[in-house]
Amino acid sequence: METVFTQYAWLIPLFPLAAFILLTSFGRSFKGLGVMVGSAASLASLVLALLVLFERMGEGVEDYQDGFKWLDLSTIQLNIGFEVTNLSALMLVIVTIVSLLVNVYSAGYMKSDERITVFYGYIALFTFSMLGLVLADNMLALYIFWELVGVCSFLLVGFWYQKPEARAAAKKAFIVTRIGDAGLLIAILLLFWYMPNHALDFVNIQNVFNEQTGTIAAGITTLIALLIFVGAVGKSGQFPLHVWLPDAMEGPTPISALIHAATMVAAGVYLVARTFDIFQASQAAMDVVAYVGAFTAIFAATIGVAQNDIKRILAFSTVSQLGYMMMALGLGSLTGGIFHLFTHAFFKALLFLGAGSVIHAVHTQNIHEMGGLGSRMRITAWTFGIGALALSGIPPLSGFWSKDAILNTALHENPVLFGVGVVAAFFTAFYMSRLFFLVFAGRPKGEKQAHDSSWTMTLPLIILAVLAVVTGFVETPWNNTLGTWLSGGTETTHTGGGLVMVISAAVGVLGIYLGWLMYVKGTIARDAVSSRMPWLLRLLERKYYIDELYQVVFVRGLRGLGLLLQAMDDFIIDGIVRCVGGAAVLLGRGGTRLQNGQVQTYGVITLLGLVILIVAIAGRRFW
Amino acid sequence: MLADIPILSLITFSPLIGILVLLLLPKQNSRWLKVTAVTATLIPLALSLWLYADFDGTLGGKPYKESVTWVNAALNKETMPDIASYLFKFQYQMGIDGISLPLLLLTTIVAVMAALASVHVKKRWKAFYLWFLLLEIGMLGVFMARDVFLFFIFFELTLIPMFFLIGIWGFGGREKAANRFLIYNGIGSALMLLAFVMLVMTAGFRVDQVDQQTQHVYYSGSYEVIKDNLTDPDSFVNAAPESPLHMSDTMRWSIFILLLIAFGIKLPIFPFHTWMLRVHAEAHPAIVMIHSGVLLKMGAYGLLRFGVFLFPSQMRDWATVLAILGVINILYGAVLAFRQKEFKLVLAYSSISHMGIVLLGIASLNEIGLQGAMIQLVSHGLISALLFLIVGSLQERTGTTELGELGGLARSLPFMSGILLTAGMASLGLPGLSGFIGEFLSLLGLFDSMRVLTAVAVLGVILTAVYVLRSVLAITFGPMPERFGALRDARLVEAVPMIALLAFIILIGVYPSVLTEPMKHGFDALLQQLNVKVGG
Amino acid sequence: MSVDNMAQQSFLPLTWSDAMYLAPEWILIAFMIVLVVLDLALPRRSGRKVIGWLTLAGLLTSLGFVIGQVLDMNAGTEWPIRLLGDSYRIDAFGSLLKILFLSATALIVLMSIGTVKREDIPDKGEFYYLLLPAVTGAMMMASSGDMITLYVGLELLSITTYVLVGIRKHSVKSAEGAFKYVVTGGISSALLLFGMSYLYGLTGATNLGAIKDALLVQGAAGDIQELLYVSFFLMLAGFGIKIGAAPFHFWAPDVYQGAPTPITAFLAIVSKAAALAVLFRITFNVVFPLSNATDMYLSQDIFLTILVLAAAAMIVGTTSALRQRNAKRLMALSGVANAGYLLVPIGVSFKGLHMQNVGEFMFYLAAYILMNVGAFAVISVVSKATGHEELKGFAGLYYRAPWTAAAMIVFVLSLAGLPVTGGFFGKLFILLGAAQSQAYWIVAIMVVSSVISYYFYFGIIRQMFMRGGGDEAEVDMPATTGVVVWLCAVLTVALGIVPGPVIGWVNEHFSIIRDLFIMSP
Amino acid sequence: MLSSYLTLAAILFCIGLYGALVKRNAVVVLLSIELMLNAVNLNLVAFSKYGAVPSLTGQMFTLFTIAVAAAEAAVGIAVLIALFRARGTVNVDEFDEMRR
Repeated sequence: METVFTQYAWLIPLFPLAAFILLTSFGRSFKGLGVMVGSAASLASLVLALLVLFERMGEGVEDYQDGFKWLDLSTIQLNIGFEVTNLSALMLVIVTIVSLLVNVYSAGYMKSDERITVFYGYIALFTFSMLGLVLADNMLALYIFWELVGVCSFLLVGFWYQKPEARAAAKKAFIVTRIGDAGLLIAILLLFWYMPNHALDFVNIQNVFNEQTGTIAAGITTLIALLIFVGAVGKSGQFPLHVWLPDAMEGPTPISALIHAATMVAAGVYLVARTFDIFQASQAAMDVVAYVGAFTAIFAATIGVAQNDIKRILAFSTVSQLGYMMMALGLGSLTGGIFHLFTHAFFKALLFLGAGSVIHAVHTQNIHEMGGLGSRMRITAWTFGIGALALSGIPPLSGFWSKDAILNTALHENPVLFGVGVVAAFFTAFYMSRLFFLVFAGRPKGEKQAHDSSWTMTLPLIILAVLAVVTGFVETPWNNTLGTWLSGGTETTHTGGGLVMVISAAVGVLGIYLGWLMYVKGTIARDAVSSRMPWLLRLLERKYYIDELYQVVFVRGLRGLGLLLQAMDDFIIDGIVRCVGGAAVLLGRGGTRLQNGQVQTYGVITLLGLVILIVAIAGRRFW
Repeated sequence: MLADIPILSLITFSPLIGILVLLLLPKQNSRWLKVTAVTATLIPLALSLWLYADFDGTLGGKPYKESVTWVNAALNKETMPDIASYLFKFQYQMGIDGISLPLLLLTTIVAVMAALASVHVKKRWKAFYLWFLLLEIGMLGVFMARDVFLFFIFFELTLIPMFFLIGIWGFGGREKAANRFLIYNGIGSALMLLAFVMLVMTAGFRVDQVDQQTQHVYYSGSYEVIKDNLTDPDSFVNAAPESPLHMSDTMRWSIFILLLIAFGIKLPIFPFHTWMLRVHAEAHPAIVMIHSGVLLKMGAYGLLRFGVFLFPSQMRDWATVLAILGVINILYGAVLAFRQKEFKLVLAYSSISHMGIVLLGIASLNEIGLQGAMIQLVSHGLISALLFLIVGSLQERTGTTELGELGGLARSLPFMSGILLTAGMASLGLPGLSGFIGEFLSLLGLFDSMRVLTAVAVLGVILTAVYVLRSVLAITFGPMPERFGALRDARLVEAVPMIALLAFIILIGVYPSVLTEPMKHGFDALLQQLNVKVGG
Repeated sequence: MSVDNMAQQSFLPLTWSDAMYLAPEWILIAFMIVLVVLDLALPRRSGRKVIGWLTLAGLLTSLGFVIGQVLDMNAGTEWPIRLLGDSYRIDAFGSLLKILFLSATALIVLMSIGTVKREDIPDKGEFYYLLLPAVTGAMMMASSGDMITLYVGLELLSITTYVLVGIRKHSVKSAEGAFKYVVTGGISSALLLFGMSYLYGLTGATNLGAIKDALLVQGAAGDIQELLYVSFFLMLAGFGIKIGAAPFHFWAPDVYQGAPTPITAFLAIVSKAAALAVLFRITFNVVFPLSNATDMYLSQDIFLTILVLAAAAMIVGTTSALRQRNAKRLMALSGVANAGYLLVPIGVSFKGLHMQNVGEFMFYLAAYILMNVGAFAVISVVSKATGHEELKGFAGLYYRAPWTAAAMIVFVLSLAGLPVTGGFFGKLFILLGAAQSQAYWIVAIMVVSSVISYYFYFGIIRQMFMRGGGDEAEVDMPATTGVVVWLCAVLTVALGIVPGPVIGWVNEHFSIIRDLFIMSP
Repeated sequence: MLSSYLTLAAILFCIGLYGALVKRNAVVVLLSIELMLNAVNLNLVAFSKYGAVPSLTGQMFTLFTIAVAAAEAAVGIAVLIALFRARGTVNVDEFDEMRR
């Protein structure tokens, strides 16, 4: 089949880039430019991405790769190029859809902000970087965009720069992901020196690791895989580098939806999927991925139960769901991971945008200060509900199918992790119902008259809600479209049959029911657990004290080291310098002291000098 | 056609035009003095860009070589009747190659920007610009001199103007800073001179057979002669140990270590770094642009030119030492930068940290690493020039560079804050900006031979992010003190150099081939000698 | 050699034609006599500037003759002229030095014409014409091939300078300086002579060539070695005092401070250089040939001692100057360090292919003269404006006299050995020579002491450019002094940019065998 | 014979040196220097007569030394007189106006 649009896939990221350049150059002069330009660019990208996707859906489509020499040294070359595979085509669509919707949504949400063009500029830059990341045909190019999305995330988290919390959160987001990036960088260095011909492109990586020819030793393979995973851990907020993601909620809510829910944080998952062959070559690495993912899933879900900030709950939910995806990948199910990524992108974006709509209306993020909004903000409530149900894994919404795919794999591969997944699913459903009921049910609080926002904000909600409902059907027990398409038909999900579906749906319903009992019906007291085990609530509220631990170990540690080195700099190194200088001065002062104005002293010194010379030089010959 | 004119000398001495014009101008007329000075720095920039356009990487710098005998001091004419001449020969020799060219461009660019940044100079403009242009001559000469003593002369020629520029136009502790600068660099250049003298008197020996009977026997300061002698296995100095002209390993090592220390002070390498802190903090920001942007690079350039190229085997033996020093530089600089309360000191320690990366690139001794080191040099030159340009403008407005007193300036100075943030991002090695390329290639190169050290160095990448963000965000983000509300954002004369520098940073970051193309074959001969297989 | 031979040699008559070769010296003496008479004849009240100009004329005439001789040397075959049985030699070594002495003295006289005032120096006439016998003494030293001539020249120089140092009769400092100089000078003469007397006793000769021959004959005997050591060390101490090398330099700061500034310059340049020249002759004629004798460490040890003295002078001179606040004392200590540099070409001896010593020595001496005269000229002007000689008198000189300050930068850079000045190349040539002789340790000490010296040399620059605010006294630069300052500055820079012609000229006219070694007749 | 002359001269030289370096009276200091010069003369004359290579040159040298020493002493005394006028003392250890 002719690949017309695929050849021009490189244009997709360029629209937002052009928008970014336009907005940074002229944005200050034209206030209204941001919305128009940003949305138009995203739309253009979306259209092209969709065309590419449709093209990919045809039969027997080859992966398409093209690029140019970026850095040409006489011995080696580094290239930058793009590659369109089914996976990247899918990601392109996800990114452009969410980006477009967030662009539209922000027109309402950020209307009153005077730096709205800057905001749109940043979003455009982010979209460009994210699309670049998706399209990158080799590790280096991917790393470049990987860093760029990190920076955009940093900029947008710190968008309200005057708030000290925003500043701290932005800093934290950047630095923590940077730790992961360091791992990724080392992985790239390793790959460069171990790959034949220093090839860094995914095609070659795939070939080398697939063939199992032992070109690269097993230990090194594991090391490379783990280091790549370290990068993914940082970006996707997996334990123990998850700490930045909840704080990143200091950014404007549309950003949380775009970057910290749908796209960028999923980049880690995408990275693992993209280099899946390396992981598959090393069982140890796969295990690590699976266990870290599973642990993160349940770990974050439990924290989510005890949070009171609407966005933070969603953030921990994101962490938890990303853990799910990682677990799926670790268990060898590429389709499961990507499928969940796909569905999650829409329903989580929906939830965030819904939350944004709520925050926009009530000007608070504390769920205990909300309540009864369901009647006043119908669209928001309905769409949010759909999102929450999807997240909770209630059939037939998309989240159910993707979670089911993962749990199926888990049951097959590792029953322990299956258990973990089920428990996490229960907690997920519970905290979502807690959130939903506290916000939308019950009596209204606060005097403000909350109501739905303008169409720019509600339209994206509706579209996303639709997507959250329908996207799950691309991969169901009866329909393996996605799996076949993604993995070339080698992989099947939903092998577990009805049992898993039942368990999965049951824990979801159970979780919601429990939430309903506690927060609507009141049959179970809200403090039923916390009154008995206050330490537990506290532990969860403080997120297992991980932040505090890091504060003590790393921040204080660095400060202490700094103090030590500063002392060394000031006293030892500079001290030695001063000593040397002092010695010269002292020597001079000695000479000056002899200069006492007495000519006879000078004579005596002359004589002494003569004697010393004679003794030292002639003396050694005679005595 | 460029090869027909003495383009290298023209570039080097073109600031003299400015000096002459400045001398004729009255000293109160600050406006015209400034215009003249900036124009004068544009001439070498234009010429060097022309040279860049004309430069062919495969030829190296051969077409542009200039050579005139400067001093021909006859040695004893009596004792050697058969020999036509027995000389100490010392040449005005200029040359350029892939290693000099990027630094030459860096110098001319930074000089223009610094000249523009000097609008904040408040007194004695005439003298300021005179010294400034003299300094530029010195810097340009350093990168093109191809005779060890000519190199030394240009090297010293940067020292004297710098002393004045720091000592007269700096801040409170300027005299002390100038003194420190002088003494440290003086020691550095003294050791360098010592090494050069030893080098010339051992490896500079050359016999030119004129005809059957007569020979020209001379000691030469020419870089080429010395390099040929040292690296050609058939040369005198590599003859059997019994030969009187044999150069012992002890001698080679002594010279090598002397050079390492001499350039290590300039670079600066870890224990020799304290002098530059005060210079960074006390000198006028426009001068620090030059200092941090170009002068530090002379150390690395010297290390490459004389350390690596002349003593490849010593270098290979000590590559690990150098890499360890580099890692120490990176981490030490980063940790201390994290601690500083004064932005200029943060940048000073950050320079130490970034120069560590250069050392890593050099220590890798393969093409990737060496290119990385070169790019890192240029990149750090541009970035630190940009950062100090902003520092100058900030200090002009706020009167302080203490991190604790600043904050939230993104509100009143959005443009400058944006540039500062971008510069910070470049400094911490964000892809798409020049810092990343240098860092990445250096690490990539070193990784081949020293895995663990490189991994440790990567830690520095994290720490860099920590201290850069800490300081940059402390200035631009957060609540803004009341008194900074009415500050005016960058004027045109400030904005132009900022944008220009940023443009270069982005250009190199996006398309590094602009730098690597001319450098491409610069390391070929060296690599052949080192017998390092890259790409195997 | 028998007594009779010696007697015969001693009575060689000085013919007319021989005497013609002494024209430079005659001219100086004639001028002096005329000027003494003129000074007496002139009315008391009238200024003595005319004597200054005439002194200058005498020096320049003499200089012209010397240059004529040097230019003649490569053409004629009769050179070197060996008068009175080699006790007085007209050769390139001596004549090149004479050129330097005469030019230096001429510059000093020119600089004095503007600055010397009657209130300060009552006997201005004496001041000028006493310089003539002093420089004649220096010339005799440079030309002497015999210990007697050498001694007479030395004393002629010394005794006149004793007077010149003390010429500010009413100044306690001047008199005290003169007294200290007399005592130290006397001790120095005594040590020198005592050493010479042993050398004479061991060889029976006072002519350097004859001494060498005698020592070469007896060299193997070895039993005279101890006495030879004593003799040479005493002589080294004697010369060491005159040169101002550490640890024999302590008189220098006091005497320099007491003397009128032009005389300080004269002491720092001509006195020092003349003593170095003599040391050069003696070591290379008497000590160097012994290096071939087996079982004789003497030669090696003496050269080593000279290098040790040089090193000590560099280190002590530079470190002592670090805290010095008086300009002239600072220059004295700088002179000590420079004496060290100038001793290096002597101390490294001829070794292997290195025989460039004289060229190095002459070049650095030329540079040293220019920078020192220039610096002293500026100091004299500045100290007259401020009324004291402290370094802080230089404060804000940039505001008061920018061009003078600019010239001073040149001198300071040259003194510190930084390019592009004569001082840089001078030091570089010496360094190269030392390195060629593989005396790397002295190279190291040289460069390190140079760096230490930056501190105090640049201290002057700090005062001139970074201190003061323009409320200091006006600086009045007399035309003649200005000419000297600018001549020195321009020539210093010229030496730094094109050192080739100078060192080439020296090499062209100087031949070691012809001009340095005194061969047996 | 020679050695006794030499010994005498050496002793004389040392006495002179001692006097020059230790005596407070400036006149004595100048005299001591003369003593040292006379030791030299003694040496020269002794060598001239009894030396390994006897020659007249030594005696000639002595004549020069004597003459020059006289001149030196004269100048020395003159300087001392000037100094005495200014300071009113001939104590060497008080002549320390200039130091350090």
